[in-house]
Amino acid sequence: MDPLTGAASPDLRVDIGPLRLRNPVMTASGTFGYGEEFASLVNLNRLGAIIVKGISLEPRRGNPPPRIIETACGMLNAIGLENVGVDRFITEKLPFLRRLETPVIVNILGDSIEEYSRLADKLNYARGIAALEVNISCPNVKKGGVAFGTVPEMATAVTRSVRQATGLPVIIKLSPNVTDIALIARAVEEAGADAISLINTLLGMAVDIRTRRPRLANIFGGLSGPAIKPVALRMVWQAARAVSIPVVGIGGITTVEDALEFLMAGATAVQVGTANFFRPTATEEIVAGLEEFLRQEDLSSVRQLIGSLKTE
Amino acid sequence: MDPLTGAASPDLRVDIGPLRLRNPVMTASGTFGYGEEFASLVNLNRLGAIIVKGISLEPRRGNPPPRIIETACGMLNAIGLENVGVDRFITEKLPFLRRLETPVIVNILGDSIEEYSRLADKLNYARGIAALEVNISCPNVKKGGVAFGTVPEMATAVTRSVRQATGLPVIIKLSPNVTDIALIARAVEEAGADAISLINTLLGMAVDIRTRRPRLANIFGGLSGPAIKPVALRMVWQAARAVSIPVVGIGGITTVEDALEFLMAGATAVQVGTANFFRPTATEEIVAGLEEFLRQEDLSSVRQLIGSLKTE
Amino acid sequence: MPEFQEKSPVRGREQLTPDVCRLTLHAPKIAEHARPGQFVMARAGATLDPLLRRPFSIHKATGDGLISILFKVVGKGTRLLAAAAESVEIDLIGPLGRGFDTTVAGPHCLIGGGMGIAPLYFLAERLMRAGRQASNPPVLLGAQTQAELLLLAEEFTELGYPVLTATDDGTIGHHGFVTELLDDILPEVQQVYVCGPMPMMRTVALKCRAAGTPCQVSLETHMACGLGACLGCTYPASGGGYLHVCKDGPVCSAEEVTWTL
Amino acid sequence: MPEFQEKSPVRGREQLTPDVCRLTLHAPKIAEHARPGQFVMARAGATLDPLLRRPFSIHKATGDGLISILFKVVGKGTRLLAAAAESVEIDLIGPLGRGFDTTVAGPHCLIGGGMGIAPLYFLAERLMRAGRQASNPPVLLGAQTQAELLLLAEEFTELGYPVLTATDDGTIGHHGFVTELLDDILPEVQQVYVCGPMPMMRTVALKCRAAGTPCQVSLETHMACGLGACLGCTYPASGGGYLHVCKDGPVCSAEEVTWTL
Ligand SMILES: Cc1cc2nc3c(=O)[nH]c(=O)nc-3n(C[C@H](O)[C@H](O)[C@H](O)COP(=O)(O)OP(=O)(O)OC[C@H]3O[C@@H](n4cnc5c(N)ncnc54)[C@H](O)[C@@H]3O)c2cc1C
Ligand SMILES: Cc1cc2nc3c(=O)[nH]c(=O)nc-3n(C[C@H](O)[C@H](O)[C@H](O)COP(=O)(O)OP(=O)(O)OC[C@H]3O[C@@H](n4cnc5c(N)ncnc54)[C@H](O)[C@@H]3O)c2cc1C
Ligand SMILES: Cc1cc2nc3c(=O)[nH]c(=O)nc-3n(C[C@H](O)[C@H](O)[C@H](O)COP(=O)(O)O)c2cc1C
Ligand SMILES: Cc1cc2nc3c(=O)[nH]c(=O)nc-3n(C[C@H](O)[C@H](O)[C@H](O)COP(=O)(O)O)c2cc1C
Ligand code: FES
Ligand code: FES
Repeated sequence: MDPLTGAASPDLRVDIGPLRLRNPVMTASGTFGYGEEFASLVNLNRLGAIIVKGISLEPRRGNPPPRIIETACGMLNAIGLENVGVDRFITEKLPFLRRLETPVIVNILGDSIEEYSRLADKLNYARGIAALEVNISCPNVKKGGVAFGTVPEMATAVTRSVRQATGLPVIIKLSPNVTDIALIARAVEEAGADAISLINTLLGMAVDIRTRRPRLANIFGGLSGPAIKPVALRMVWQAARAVSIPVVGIGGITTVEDALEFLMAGATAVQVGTANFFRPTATEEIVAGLEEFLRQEDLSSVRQLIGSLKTE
Repeated sequence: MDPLTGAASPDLRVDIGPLRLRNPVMTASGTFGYGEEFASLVNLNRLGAIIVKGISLEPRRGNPPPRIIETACGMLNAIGLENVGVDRFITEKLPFLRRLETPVIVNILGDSIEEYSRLADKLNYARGIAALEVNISCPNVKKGGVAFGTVPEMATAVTRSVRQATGLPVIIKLSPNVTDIALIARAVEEAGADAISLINTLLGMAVDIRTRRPRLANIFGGLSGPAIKPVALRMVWQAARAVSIPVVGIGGITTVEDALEFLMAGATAVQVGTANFFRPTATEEIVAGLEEFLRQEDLSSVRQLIGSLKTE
Repeated sequence: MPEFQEKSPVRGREQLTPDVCRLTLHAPKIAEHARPGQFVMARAGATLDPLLRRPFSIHKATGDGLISILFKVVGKGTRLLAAAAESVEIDLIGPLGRGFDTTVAGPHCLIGGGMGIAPLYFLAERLMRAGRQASNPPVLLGAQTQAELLLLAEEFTELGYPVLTATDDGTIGHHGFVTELLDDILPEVQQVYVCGPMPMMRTVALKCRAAGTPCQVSLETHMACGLGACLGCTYPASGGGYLHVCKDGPVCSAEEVTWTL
Repeated sequence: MPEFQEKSPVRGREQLTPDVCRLTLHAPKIAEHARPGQFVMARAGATLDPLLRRPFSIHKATGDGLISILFKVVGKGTRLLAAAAESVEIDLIGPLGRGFDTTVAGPHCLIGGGMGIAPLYFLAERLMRAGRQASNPPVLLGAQTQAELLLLAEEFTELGYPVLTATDDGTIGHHGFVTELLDDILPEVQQVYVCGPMPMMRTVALKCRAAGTPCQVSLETHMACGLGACLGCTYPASGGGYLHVCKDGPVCSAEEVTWTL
């Protein structure tokens, strides 16, 4: 109910496979810490879901500095997937998150198929987790080989193993550094994903011309922020047309207008990443903005917007 | 000779295969028209080379409007490769270009292998062309299939056919919308390219949330401008390490600092694209800036910078 | 046609309404060569967001090296321009494009809607200067509300033109579309010049076609370069194919254009 | 620790040198909770270029809800801030990070180099307020040239601190590094607080280590969030692993840090 007009509030609920969210606005992994970091600036209970920093079996130190560098309307990061590891996550970070009304989605990453499935298995036993998001892109970690997410067979294998290891909803997070995103999207759908999310960062680089060295110690970094939004939106549209599971849109989303573009292009929900850094209230503002937009357009549910793009 | 100090001017010459350029700064195809358009604002004789708008066998009308849209630190275009066709190019556009001291590189595009080779053949008979640049990306034209530049075998085939049809130096211009740029770079090197240039635009999209339609009539567009620089630089570095032919760097280059990043990452020359639109003197400023940088760093030739990036 | 890039310091700033602003800029070369209907591509500040220049009609060009642009704040680019303080330099390229054909004889009617009024002032001033004022029908000016029109209508009057106004909210002049004022006048005129929103120009163009009166329209499209290089500024031509508005326009004969809105 | 986001209007603007600027901002919550050594993440304007907030030490925080930042224009972000006119709102998040430990007893020495002087004023003021001025050795202030130091040195003197200065060009005080002034003073002090360029802090840290005197340093790294979320602001810790400067710092004990420049 709108307190002023008495009109029914527009319905913001969406379903990501078996997971129902109060609204379609989540935080992107690695850009919102473990939630607590934003507690004094954001009303965490207003969010659709909180996705935490990617978790591995063992704690990781991450890459040497420098790890971040600003670029035109974006940033490169080479954090190197620093995280506290699954055990400390469960004992130190989860208790805070469990007290929130907002569903918690755990982003997981691994070096091998086994690591992914062992992680999924461990998290089965932790209370207060609503779903897993599986990062199969990891462009920042120098692992002899290619990223899982760039080869359909490898993406399939990770998806299968996580699917078998957990009863939780499984969201597979895709890498954009591929020729054909629809191919990968279909592969993970067939392998049992409940949903897909995309995009992770685009692989990029920057050079310090004075020292003639890469600006990031890791040479490569992941490009994120408003700069990548057009690429992300295109991939979300392609993926949404390729699969019938829900698609979660990510990439440069900063304002409610950005979020609406992704929903119309076929995303059932969105994640806000880099914007949390420079506009920590972005998520809340988008939630409010969606309600406002639905009212203006006289729509009763945000679901009416999903995939509503007209192309002829 | 520096008129003030009497010191020898730094040497800006570079070789793109058999083609020697006075300096490494060219204009990117499609962003500088046929040269004339900038004649009143830029000293065309200061440029390393002029690359003209992509030419096809027959004139093309291009896509319906809207064709361009600004994005965060970038723009999307879906021009649809509008051009006057090779015959009118030779009779109407080339005479002006021929009068310049600056080498003219003709960017060519086709729908089929035969079209590329017929174009290359036709241009053999026109005076005043220094090299061909072969656009194998064309993300804007809706052609049943995938772009040539995304499949190594297709890239190889186009390169071979153009190589056989012409005695001019052949630069193959790569698409960035691929999983492994090094793979494509090696394929076209083996097929006989004298040089490669990259990147063409990243495939992107934008949505008008009021009309719920794509902002571009073509749905997809090519993303260019400063936003894509980190991705371009990464690909140039990867490609330069994969091949031994010269690499020409393109993507978001706006300032001399940008150009230096590409040279250090392994580019023998650079192309300025979108920057021509908002800063028409960008090319000239980069030429002057390179001289200045070489003086400051006490280097005698720009060639000392190429690939000078230190990575450990 | 000569084109120049000039770093043009702001010499005057007027706020006509909360979101309509007029800047006077020192751009001597552009001012000297500008003809009515031509435009400039403008850029304020060194930021890459917004990235592209913005096109604005030349609203005034005077002998003392000054030009004016009149614009409404609608997005990032116009917001930056509107915030430019005195003496800040705006980077201009111009004069660009094909202007109005002012050689046509006989009584003419100028019709401007919203910011489409901008180029019409320059046109009116030059037509007057060329001694074309004799017994002209009124200039027709339309806007959403009175505030936008007050000063502008007065300036046309000072030039010696009769003025008729129309506003969407009826706060001044005719309550409704400015195009509705044309019917009475059309029979007397031999040339119509119109600039404004597309639906308005379409209405005028169709009325003129019906009356057999030549009509010149000033088109608006998204532009990246303004120089004929990007090929982004296309508009469907009546004969098939596309017009490139920055070169073939912005001013075109209404008959060159497809009116299928 | 409480953190706030405040839209903070500019209440004062001083240009200390052509490229050093001091802004006074109305940020009552941040001013109330700030402790010396903490910082704010600032953002001016709505443009996405520059994209990220910029970290600045809190230079002053006063009872009337005002804070100051003192900064040098080095790039896009600082240029935008320096251009902010009176009453323009700067978007601030703060107070952030771990400040100086002011509970240590005994004589102390504050050493500031360049913009590293910024947090030291706030520190000096609070140390004085806590009644710690008795027979203190001088504050050591270094800069490239006189112009940067004049006003600041005077303000420290007004607080009641003796001041010794050093400049790279010898235009005021000692001609050379400010660290060279430390040798005479070090034996008398029980705590050193230093903020400035890394090589300077390293020299001070190593001198303190040799003398067995505790030393607190204020680190600088690139920061995306300032909130402990992005994990971008790492600095190698002496014990192995990394410090996250926005949370574990910016102020650290010199012994926590690896000094391998
Ligand atoms: C030849 C010509 C003359 C013009 N003369 C005037 C004038 O005298 N006064 C005036 O107020 N406006 C005029 N316009 C429209 C003006 O260019 C736009 O209002 C302005 O570009 C909006 O920029 P923005 O950043 O504020 O808006 P945004 O919406 O943020 O701009 C985003 C992009 O869309 C483009 N764009 C947005 N609206 C328009 C539009 N209506 N026409 C063309 N491109 C647009 C911008 O140039 C930019 O590339 C003219 C347009 C053209 C083509
Ligand atoms: C905790 C902390 C406190 C600081 N306090 C002050 C202060 O009181 N006064 C002052 O003048 N400067 C201070 N700095 C440095 C200040 O943040 C940078 O000078 C500023 O961010 C430069 O921004 P720019 O856009 O002008 O430069 P650009 O070089 O264009 O910035 C590009 C990117 O690099 C980062 N960056 C550039 N230089 C530095 C630097 N030295 N430290 C950290 N990040 C940097 C920017 O934040 C930005 O992300 C402080 C830095 C930190 C970490
Ligand atoms: C600093 C940083 C750290 C990130 N860490 C992770 C991570 O741990 N796991 C993951 O799946 N994605 C990670 N990402 C990617 C984001 O979740 C998101 O997919 C990407 O940044 C694109 O969205 P944006 O443009 O809104 O930031 C990280 C991004 C940034 C900027
Ligand atoms: C409007 C526009 C038209 C273009 N047309 C062509 C073309 O005809 N042939 C081609 O190979 N590349 C074309 N490109 C791609 C550019 O040459 C360049 O590869 C790309 O824009 C990236 O460089 P930039 O970021 O500096 O613009 C075009 C780009 C733009 C923006
Ligand atoms: S605006 Fe670039 S061709 Fe017209
Ligand atoms: S700046 Fe983001 S964690 Fe420190």
